[in-house]
Amino acid sequence: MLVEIDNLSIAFPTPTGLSHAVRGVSLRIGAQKLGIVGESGSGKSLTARSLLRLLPESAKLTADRLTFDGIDILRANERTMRDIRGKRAGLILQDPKYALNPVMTAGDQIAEAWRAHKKGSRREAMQKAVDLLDQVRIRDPARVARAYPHELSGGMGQRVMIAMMLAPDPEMLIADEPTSALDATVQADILRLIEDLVSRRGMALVLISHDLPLVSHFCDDVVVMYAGRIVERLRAADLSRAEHPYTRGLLNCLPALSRPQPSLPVMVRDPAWLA
Amino acid sequence: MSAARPVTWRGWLLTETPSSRRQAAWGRRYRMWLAFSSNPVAMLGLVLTVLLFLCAAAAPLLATHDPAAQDLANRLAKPTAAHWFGTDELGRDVYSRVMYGSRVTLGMVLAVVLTAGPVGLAIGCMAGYFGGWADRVLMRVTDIFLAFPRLILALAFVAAIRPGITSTVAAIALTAWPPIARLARAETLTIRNTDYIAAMRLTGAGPFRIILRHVAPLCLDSLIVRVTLDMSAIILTAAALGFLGMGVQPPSPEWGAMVATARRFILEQWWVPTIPGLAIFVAALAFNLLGDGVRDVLDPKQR
Amino acid sequence: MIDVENLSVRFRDIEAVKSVSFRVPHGGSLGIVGESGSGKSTILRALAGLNADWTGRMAVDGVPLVPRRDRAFFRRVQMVFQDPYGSLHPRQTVDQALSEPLAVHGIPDGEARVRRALDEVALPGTIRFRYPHQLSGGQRQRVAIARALMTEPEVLLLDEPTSALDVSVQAEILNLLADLQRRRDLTSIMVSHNLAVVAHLCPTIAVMQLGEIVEMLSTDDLRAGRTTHPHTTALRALSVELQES
Amino acid sequence: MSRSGWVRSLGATSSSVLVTLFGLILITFLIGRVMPIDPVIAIVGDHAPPDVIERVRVELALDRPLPVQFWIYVRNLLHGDLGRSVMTSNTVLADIGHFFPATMELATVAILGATLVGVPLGVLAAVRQGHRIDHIVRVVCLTGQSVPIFLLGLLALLVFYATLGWAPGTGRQDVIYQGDVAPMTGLLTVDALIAGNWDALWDALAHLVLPASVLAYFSMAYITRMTRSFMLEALHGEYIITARAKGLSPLRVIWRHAFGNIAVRLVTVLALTYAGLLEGAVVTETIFSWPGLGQYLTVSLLNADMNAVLGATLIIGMTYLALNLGADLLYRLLDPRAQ
Repeated sequence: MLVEIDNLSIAFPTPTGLSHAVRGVSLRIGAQKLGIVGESGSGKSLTARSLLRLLPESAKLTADRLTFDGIDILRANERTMRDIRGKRAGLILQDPKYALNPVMTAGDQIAEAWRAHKKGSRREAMQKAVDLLDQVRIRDPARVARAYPHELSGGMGQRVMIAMMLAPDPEMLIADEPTSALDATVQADILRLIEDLVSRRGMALVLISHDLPLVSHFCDDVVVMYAGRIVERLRAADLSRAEHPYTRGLLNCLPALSRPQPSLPVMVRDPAWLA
Repeated sequence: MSAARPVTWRGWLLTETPSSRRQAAWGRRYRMWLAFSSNPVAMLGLVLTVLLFLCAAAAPLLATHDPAAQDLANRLAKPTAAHWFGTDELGRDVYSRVMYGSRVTLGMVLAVVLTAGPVGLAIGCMAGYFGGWADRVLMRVTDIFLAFPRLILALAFVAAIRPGITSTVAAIALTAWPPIARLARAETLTIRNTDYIAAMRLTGAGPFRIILRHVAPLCLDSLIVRVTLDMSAIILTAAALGFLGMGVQPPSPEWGAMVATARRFILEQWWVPTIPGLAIFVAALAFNLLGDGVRDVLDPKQR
Repeated sequence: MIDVENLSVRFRDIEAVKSVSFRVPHGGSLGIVGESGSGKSTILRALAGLNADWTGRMAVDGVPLVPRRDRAFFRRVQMVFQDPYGSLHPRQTVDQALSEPLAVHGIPDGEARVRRALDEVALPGTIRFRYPHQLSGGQRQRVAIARALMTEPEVLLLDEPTSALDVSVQAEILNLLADLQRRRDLTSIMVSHNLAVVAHLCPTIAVMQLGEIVEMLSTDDLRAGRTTHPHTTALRALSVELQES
Repeated sequence: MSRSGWVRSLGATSSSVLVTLFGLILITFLIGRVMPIDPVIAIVGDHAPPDVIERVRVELALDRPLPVQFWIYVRNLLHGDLGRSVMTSNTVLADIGHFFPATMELATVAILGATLVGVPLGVLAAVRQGHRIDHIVRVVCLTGQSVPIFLLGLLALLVFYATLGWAPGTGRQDVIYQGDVAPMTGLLTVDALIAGNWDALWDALAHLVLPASVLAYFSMAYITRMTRSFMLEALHGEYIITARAKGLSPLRVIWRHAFGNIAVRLVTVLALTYAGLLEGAVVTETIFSWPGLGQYLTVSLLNADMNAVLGATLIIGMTYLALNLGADLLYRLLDPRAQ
């Protein structure tokens, strides 16, 4: 197993004591496509980011076990973490408008990621950046490499982001709501691109989203989180056989084009889900 | 449990389910006070500021001597039990003069803030909200005033009328409103385009009602921070004017002027110019600390 | 009830809406769907009087609209915004937000009306004196809807009212809107990027692309796949493929 | 923005600068007219015969209506004529040419010092937000923004000159070096460097240290505060998470990504601070008997030498405006988002 998590908890200090955002999460991730689904505040993002130890400074992180390919992330020093970040696991954020450095060209940002982990000249890095832009199916890679983020559309920006994270050939890609800032037509393109690249390179994918049907479309396995806990884990193909009422509720409350409904089923939250 | 009325004041203020407008408003104020009072920097600033105002209010009680009484036989005396901070070049009690000086300084600060603050807020909000020509004209005028360094414009202005407490206040007020107007305009511009202001416009409310009731109160936060920090700048400018002989004129116990008249004794009787100088420092520091603390409370992202 | 003819809106060099025409009958409900930048929200803002730089002809209930609206207009037409975190004044309690329209229009009996409004959007009375930051996203959107209903308008404009909400909350708000529409006999226009959401509430749908309405069709036709414009077909295919697999 | 858009916005900026400049001139003109001092008496003296007073009044065009006077004032300005100083009996422009370099030398050394200390300190405070070093920096800054420059100057003289004897006294150079170096730029250090006179250079530098440090402290406090708050904002950007997720070293994340994003804005702050130093120079020059524009201004004020006062005020205002414009242009050139 690439990633092993046992009893992970993440808490934040508040004036009235610790507030637990993630509680007792255990998870194994291998070379597969795993989706983590949950509504806002369910702790899905924090769980994924803890793998790279990229949490806010005030976060209190505890776990019985948190390893990446056998490396103990809780106790690793900053240097070891830097060998994991980027080099072995990449992270794609939600909105390229904010996630790309506005004063560096797309090419520079990709080249920088490559040079941080591979040895090579500036010129080589730039060539590599253009290659990568080509791989993420940008039509005029040389021009885009010279462009600043504000000159790119949302979809192009997200392709640049993907190219940047693929640059050092990582074994795992974490995509944190990679398409929720994009239009539906672009959204599908980006997700197909990610799926294609991940399969071709034999990488592991962790896809985080609030959109359960979307995630199950692109992943092998789905983990459903609610209020900081995992409430259900199942094969994506078995989604229709989900047992937990929360998972069922998430599926049912969506309006669907194919079937008209006079009113949508409303989720009744059971306090027992928190137990 | 929810039906029972909370017994303590604290409970009444901190309840999550206030039952009247008054309770909600006081609850908000109380929460802000809790945040403020847990901030040591802010509290130090507040304590110093309150002390300063107490000194000004109770100067006649606190002073040990008549601040104008000369004693030429006892010039430039060292600090003693009779004269806590020593005496100046005319044998006047420095401690008493410093106490009375707080009245002059705080009086000027308040006069400047009370004139420049509302003017700046009104101009900035209107320029920002209406945009177009009104904005262009008003901002061009503030630009002209901002094109002079503050002290220089104040100096030229004081030279045009004559030095004194009124002209000092007028000169500083003239230089104090443009940055306030700029800030209020910038705030208004961001507030103006929010959905809640759009929603207010959709109620059919007129522009003045929106500015007065919805825009200005939101500008007030950053304005309070700015004005508090500005108060220290006002103190320093007033003192600099006094020091250059263009501000409040002797024998009035203005701190800057006191430093100026005593500066030639710096090498021999260093305490004579230093003590009023320290008074200026403490007063300016008080408002800086207070402003810094208020910023933490009102605008946490600005830290 | 709502007539729009050849409406165009410009932002400096860009024509955001290009000669758009449609009408919504009394008690009807039109959905406008499109991707970001298609001009769908711009139409709503021009209709609501928030943007005065338009050309063409718009009328509500036969009364032509001019760029500057009078107070009576705002009694009849109201709007709900996308982001519930941005559409409530951060320094005003729920009570103040709901009382403000009453004060502007001089409507008496505020106390009872506020309480009734909270009731209507299924909010508990205990939240009446809370500030927006003390509410959840769904509660905020309910307050925004209640505020829009305070003056008892006939027309309700909905600008992506659920896209900032979690799906479970979205269902609650959609049910509430459907319910209100039925009970109050409202005429409404709803803008969204989500085809399924619009189809749920509106019997007629206009599809926008690059400032133009490329297709206008009934929801039944859409559900059955009887689309004519390729953009509509593509949007429908994506919605079915990604959301209902 | 397209190239033509860039040119258009440049045109808008320069026209607004012209309007501001016009306002600047108008204000100085008006201040000169409401003065309680009669400029004629100031020139010819209290006991001049009435016909002389009348002749000078006509010469100065003071009998003409106000708009005409203003027109004459502007016309003279365009010819570089700021009038004659009663005190020095030179033209005001010549006087300013003589005194301005001293102020520039002082202000430049001060801004260099303030930047070299203030920027790293601000970055450090932001990176270690809430830690002890942040609090120390905060206290240093708040002190710097609260202490009157004249108090600091007097105490500096008392300690480093009178008590410790580390620094030379007031003035720009020792008497023995006066006239040693031929004035070329008016900047003593540069002139000494050109002349290759190392003793004079050393002497000029030694005289600069104390007043420049005093002047720099206030600006340093401001620069540090601004750097810190800009950096905090930048460090909270999403792109910082991206940079860290790439596995970059903390130093690279801080300097290349966070600082890289605020550098241009910081240049604007530095330009404004530099302009603000002109203000601090007025007081500092008085304390250190520094023969600069600030001292010229205060001495003229005390002598009611109005042409000199207005001329100096106008020149300082114009310098301020030029610096603002320069910062604005630099911002457009350096920030990719502004183009």
